[in-house]
Order: sequence, then structure tokens, then C-alpha cells
Amino acid sequence: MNHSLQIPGNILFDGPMATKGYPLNKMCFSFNQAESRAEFLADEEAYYEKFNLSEAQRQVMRDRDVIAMLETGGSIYYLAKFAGILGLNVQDVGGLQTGMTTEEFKAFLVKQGEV
Amino acid sequence: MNHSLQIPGNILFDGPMATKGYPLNKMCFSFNQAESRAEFLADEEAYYEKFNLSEAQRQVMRDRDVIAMLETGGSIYYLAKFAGILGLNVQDVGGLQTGMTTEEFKAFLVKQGEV
Amino acid sequence: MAHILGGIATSHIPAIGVAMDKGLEQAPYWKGFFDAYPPVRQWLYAQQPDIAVIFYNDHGLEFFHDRKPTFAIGAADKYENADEGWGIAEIPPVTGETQLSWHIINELIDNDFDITVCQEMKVDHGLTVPLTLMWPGHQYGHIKVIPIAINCERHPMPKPSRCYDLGKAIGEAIRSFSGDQNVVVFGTGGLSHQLDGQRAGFINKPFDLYCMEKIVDEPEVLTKLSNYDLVEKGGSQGVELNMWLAMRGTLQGASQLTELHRSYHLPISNTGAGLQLLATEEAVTN
Amino acid sequence: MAHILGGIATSHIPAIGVAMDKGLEQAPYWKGFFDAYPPVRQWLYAQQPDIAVIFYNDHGLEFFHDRKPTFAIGAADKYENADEGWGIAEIPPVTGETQLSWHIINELIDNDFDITVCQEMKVDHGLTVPLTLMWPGHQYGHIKVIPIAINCERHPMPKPSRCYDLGKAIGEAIRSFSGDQNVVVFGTGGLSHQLDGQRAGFINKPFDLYCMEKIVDEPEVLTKLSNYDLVEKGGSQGVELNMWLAMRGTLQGASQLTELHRSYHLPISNTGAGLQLLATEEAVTN
Ligand SMILES: [Fe+3]
Ligand SMILES: [Fe+3]
Repeated sequence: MNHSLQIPGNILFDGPMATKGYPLNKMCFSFNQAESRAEFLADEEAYYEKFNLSEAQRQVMRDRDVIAMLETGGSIYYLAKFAGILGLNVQDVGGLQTGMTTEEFKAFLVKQGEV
Repeated sequence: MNHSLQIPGNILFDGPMATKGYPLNKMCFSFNQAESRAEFLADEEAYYEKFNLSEAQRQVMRDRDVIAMLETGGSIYYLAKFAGILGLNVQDVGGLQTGMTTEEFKAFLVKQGEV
Repeated sequence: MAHILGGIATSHIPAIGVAMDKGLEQAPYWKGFFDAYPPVRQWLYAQQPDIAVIFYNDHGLEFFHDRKPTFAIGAADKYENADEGWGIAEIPPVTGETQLSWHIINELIDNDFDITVCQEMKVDHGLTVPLTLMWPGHQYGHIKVIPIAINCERHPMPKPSRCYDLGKAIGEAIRSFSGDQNVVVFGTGGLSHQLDGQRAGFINKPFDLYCMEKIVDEPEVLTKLSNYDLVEKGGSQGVELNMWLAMRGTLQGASQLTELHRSYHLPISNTGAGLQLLATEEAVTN
Repeated sequence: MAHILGGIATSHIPAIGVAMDKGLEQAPYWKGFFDAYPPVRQWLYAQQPDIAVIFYNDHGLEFFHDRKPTFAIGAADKYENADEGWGIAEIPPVTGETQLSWHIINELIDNDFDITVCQEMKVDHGLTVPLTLMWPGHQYGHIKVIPIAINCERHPMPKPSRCYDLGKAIGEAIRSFSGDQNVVVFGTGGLSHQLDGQRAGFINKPFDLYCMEKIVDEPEVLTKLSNYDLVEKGGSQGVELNMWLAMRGTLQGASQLTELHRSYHLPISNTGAGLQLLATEEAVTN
């Protein structure tokens, strides 16, 4: 597999990204536990500190900027658990990343069936 | 690899043994932590219960019968941690399994160099 | 020897489980999707398999990057489900099996597959949603499950050809087992979807239909694809096709295959959802 | 491209670390063992390697049967040591490396090795004792370590031929890396010993000497052995020879090898302890 090729709109989650994203993803992995979700909601900043996120990672989390989370090494599988805390589903997250409203994003999904 | 062959004096630790020994080995794995070792020493029986050992496994542990521990599915790598709690080293454990004193066992080891 | 009755490929999207919990199968959004399942359920009911070998991918419940296996296989009596972080209702534990598991594990290691063996593991929606789809009302307790997790999350991932070869080796192992259990194999996940990036929402219906066509008689064509190809053509989560290929691999040494079902519906959540059933000559035909 | 300077095989018995902590190197029991090490240390000091790839086996510190990998490779910046249950003194963390690690991981997956990747892992005496032996006083912080753990605990275990092939693939990956780091490879553990069963204490000196002879120029002879053969001839822990074979595999694509050291001493604890150094033509010769 040629890892240097880029697919437009796709942020390949590979080894170096997993190294960069480790604290961020470890934090999101903890959200499998309800107590961890509650602890995060009670004090986000303390939770970033607990998992030793980089300053850039803290900022993209504060901004709820999903594309930037991916760029700082976030894996969508763990970020989805964070989205769950915020009450967002995968269509909401799709809209946030593509600049659509959730309804526009859903319509876009349906349209791809009309081939 | 032919798993049906037996080597005399050797209790092959394979899959079915790992299934049988799971609670026993899990208990011994916990001895990596000093608090777990202390908890075991304070109340062995409660600790067997906590890890849901079979009655046979509890008895061989009470008896400090190393060969029988292996036969009930113990893996020597985890049993070694249990031996550590008792202050036994691998020569002591060798003696217990072969019916020698520790000194006899050590002499046996040395003798194998005289080939 | 144990018998492989056939292989079933199905989507495993979490939203499916939520919809079933809420009884939404006949709601407009869901009807087209759920209406495909009864024929496959009826086939399973007629076959009465003893064991289900299920290829799935963990989505960050059991495995984290601290220790991320390429291939993980279960060898436990029971597998617990758990909260995955977004409030899916927990469901009854999945029944396990250890004798065939260890036999498969021995054969895989002997054939140079470097699997991680799990005597205790939590299984996520990737495995439980297909079970719930096949046995509604969580009535899957009677079937013994051997879970096999394939890394579909972090690159590098096992190549499509390697996943297919894993399936082939598992198929041979099952057929060489001394018991006479009846086994059904599941490939779960897919088909095209992409959750992350500016390309989120990408679905490729022509490619999905192509995969469902080729997997019947020409799976080797699909094994020539790289994971990069799968991401490009099927989206970043399109690599879940690897579980379908592993399932298909188990049928390779079997007698002639009969395709008893094929359907495709989009979108379910962000995904092109496929359902396919390939039966071997070992299956009961009536 | 990165360079492999050579391979070192050494015992990794916990008691060695304890003896060094207590300053017992010149005590009668230990002198014959420790006196073998200075020439190897001096070679390392002259070579100044940047990276050490270390094949070892975890003895139940990091891995349990819940998730037991066949092959696990580290990709972390740092590896912590920890209490293993019998009060070995904890030592400073081991320095990691991620760039070459990920390169090796990519190449291994591309060559159908189904490794488990560890971005966080505790390393036990199997890895730390060799480091301490080579850099006494725990002065190993400057060397970047890539740990590779091989299952030597529960059967089925990877075959000797598979371990050798793993080494070959890692050697090729190192030589194809775009950096120009100097790498030394360690095979740790062995040689013959048996801790468990009525046969505890078994050591097979002739077999150990045979292995040390063959591994230099005819490693393929050893890869024809099964793990059953290794248990029979080398005792239940004699399978640790697999780490020596993996080390030897990394040297296979290299230029001509020169054996700079070979020694054997028994018993150390319950074990026949070997030390061997094979240098490539990439090594500094002066
Ligand atoms: Fe999925
Ligand atoms: Fe060892």
C-alpha cells in the first residue's frame, strides 16, 4: 500500500497519526464508561489535563471542530464517543464536517441511492 | 505440531489447559500488584472466591502442591508470582516438583554442566 | 467433521439495534431495510446451526491503541456486551465455545497466522447487531459464537487478500474438526461508507453492487484490491469489506455455493447496507 | 537506509538483574557468567548504535490470557517497567522510538504478518535484564528500543520457522528505512530450561551448544524444528530459542557475518545461559 497517496477529503488514520493522537484518543476511549463521561462534563479542562492533551488538541476540542480533531490525530471511532456525549449522531457529525445542516447531509445520503 | 504427544514429566500448557486454568491464572496475574498480594495474604479464601476458582483449584492452592496446580491449568509464568508471595525462588519450586530439597535440586542443575 | 452450512454478510450499524429496540422496523425510513431479513432468518431457522463464526471489527470498545491486534479470535465460554459510550442498551451476553475455538487457533498458528487469542473479551455492536438482526428479541443465547475481530480502524490494516486467506484457513480448520457441529459464518459491516473528513457521507452504490456480484463466484477479483483502493472506492469505512472477504474465504474449500439472497438498501445511517446469503451443499435443502 | 550492525543473543533471567543490583558479579556463583559480558559491551560501546530492536517474551506482566498476542511490537516513545510480583526493583523507563517502529509495522502487515501493535506497554525482565547487562547501572536511556514480544508461554506458539521469517521481514524493513540510523538486534532468553513439571531443572548442554553452532551459518536447520521438538530437547522454556531465531533472521539479508563472541555457562538459576555476538559488515571494525 502506498501511504503517500492522498484521497481528497480523507484524513488517513495511520501510525504517525495514531502517535500524534494518542492522548486525545485515549481520553475518548475512556468515554466507554458512564463515570468518565460525567467527569468530562463536570470539568472539561481538568479532563484534558488528566489525559495530557496537547494545547492544540485542547483547543480543537473546545472549538468542537471535528475536522481539526482528525487533523490533530483523532480517530473517528473514538471521536464518535465524544460526539455521543454532545448528543450528536453520525449525521450531525457528517454535517459539521461538510458544512451542511444535518437535514442537508441526510438528503445528500439519500441522493447517492439515485444512481 | 502434534498435540497428542506427551513428553514425560512435562505438562503442556495448551489451549484447553488455559481454558481450565483461567480463574487460577487470572488470580496469579493480579499478584503483579503489591496491593493484590497483600489482599491475598490477609485472606486467601476470600481471594479464591473473588476470582471464582474451582474447588479443586482452591484445594491445590491450599496444599501448595505445585504439580497439582499445573494439572488444574496453572501456567508456570503466573504461578511463579504466587511462589514469590511465599518467598520461594525457582530452585525452591523445582525442588517441590521433583521431590528434592532445594540444595539437592541446585546440585542437580550443576551436574548437568558436567557433560 | 464439522460442517459449514453457509455464509451470511450483513451490515452492523449501531442505529439498527436502536431501531429494533424502539420497534421501528416498519417505520418509513427502516421498512425497506428490515424487509430483506425474514428470508435469511427463515433459512437460519431451518438450518439450526450450532455455532456461528462471526468476523467483525471492534469499534473501540474492547481494543484500544495500547494493544491493537490485527486479528483477534475469542476462546471464551461467554462474551459480555458493554456500554460503548453513546448509550446503546446493553444486551444479554453472547454464548461462547472453546473446543472448536482452540482447534481453529491451533490450525491458524500452524499455518502462520499470528492471531491474538482472547479468553475474555467484550463484543461491540459489530458483532451484536448482526446477532440481533438474525434472532430478534435477543434470542441468540442458544447459538455458540466464535468472534473474530479484524482491524479496520488504524492503518496499516490486514490486506483484503490476507483476510480472505484467513477465512480460507478457518474454513479448512472447521472442516477438519472432529466434532459434527453445523457452523454458519458471518461477515459483518460495510458496505461503502465514510464517517470522517470533508468526504463524510460518501457512498458508492455501483461499487457496492459490484462487490456483491463478484463475491459470489469471483472473490479473487476483490482480493486484488488494496486497502487504499477500498478507502478510495468505498470510503474510509469501506475497508469493512474485509470481513465479507474473510467470510467468503471460509466457503472456498466447500462444495458448490448457492446464492439464496442478495439485497442492498441505502442509506441506513451513513451507509450502503447489504445483505447476502451463500449456502453450501451441506445446508439442509427443503 | 538504516544499518544493522549485528545481533546479540543473551539470557534474560530475572536473577541476573537481582545479582547486579546486589553487586554480586564477582561472587563465585556469578563470576563465570558475568566475565563473558565485557567484550560484548565493548563492541557495543565502539559501535554506538542508535536503536536496539529487542525480541523477548513477556512473562505475564503486560499480557494475560484475556488478550494474548502471538507477536506484539511496540510503537511508543517510552516503555515503563513494573513490579512483576516478586519484588524485582523497578528500573528507569526504556526509551522508545516511533518512526522506525511504524515503518516496520507497515512492512510487516504488507508482508502478511498479523502483529499486535502496542502504543503503550510495560516491559518485563525479558527485555530489561539484557539492557542492564549491556549497559550496567541502568545506563541505557540513550538507546532507543523497539520491543517485539513473542508468545513463548501458551501453546500454540509461533513456529521456529515463523519466528525466523518474522526476523527476516524486520531485517528487510530496517534496511529499507529512509533514515541512516545504526541498529543492533537482540535475541533474548533461552537456552534450555524447564521451570515446571516433574522434569523441572532439565538442561540440555549438548543441544544448547549445537544451537549456538548452527545459528551462525545454518540457522535453517534450527527452523526445521517444531516447538514440540524444542520442548523435548530444550525443556518447556527452551522455546525461548525462538527469539534467537528471530534475531538471526534480521541478519539474513545482510552482508557476511562474523561471529565475534560465543560463550555458554550453566547453571544460572535453572538455565543454560548463552551469549553470542554476530557482527555484519556494516559494523565499525577497529
Ligand atoms: Fe462498523
Ligand atoms: Fe524467559
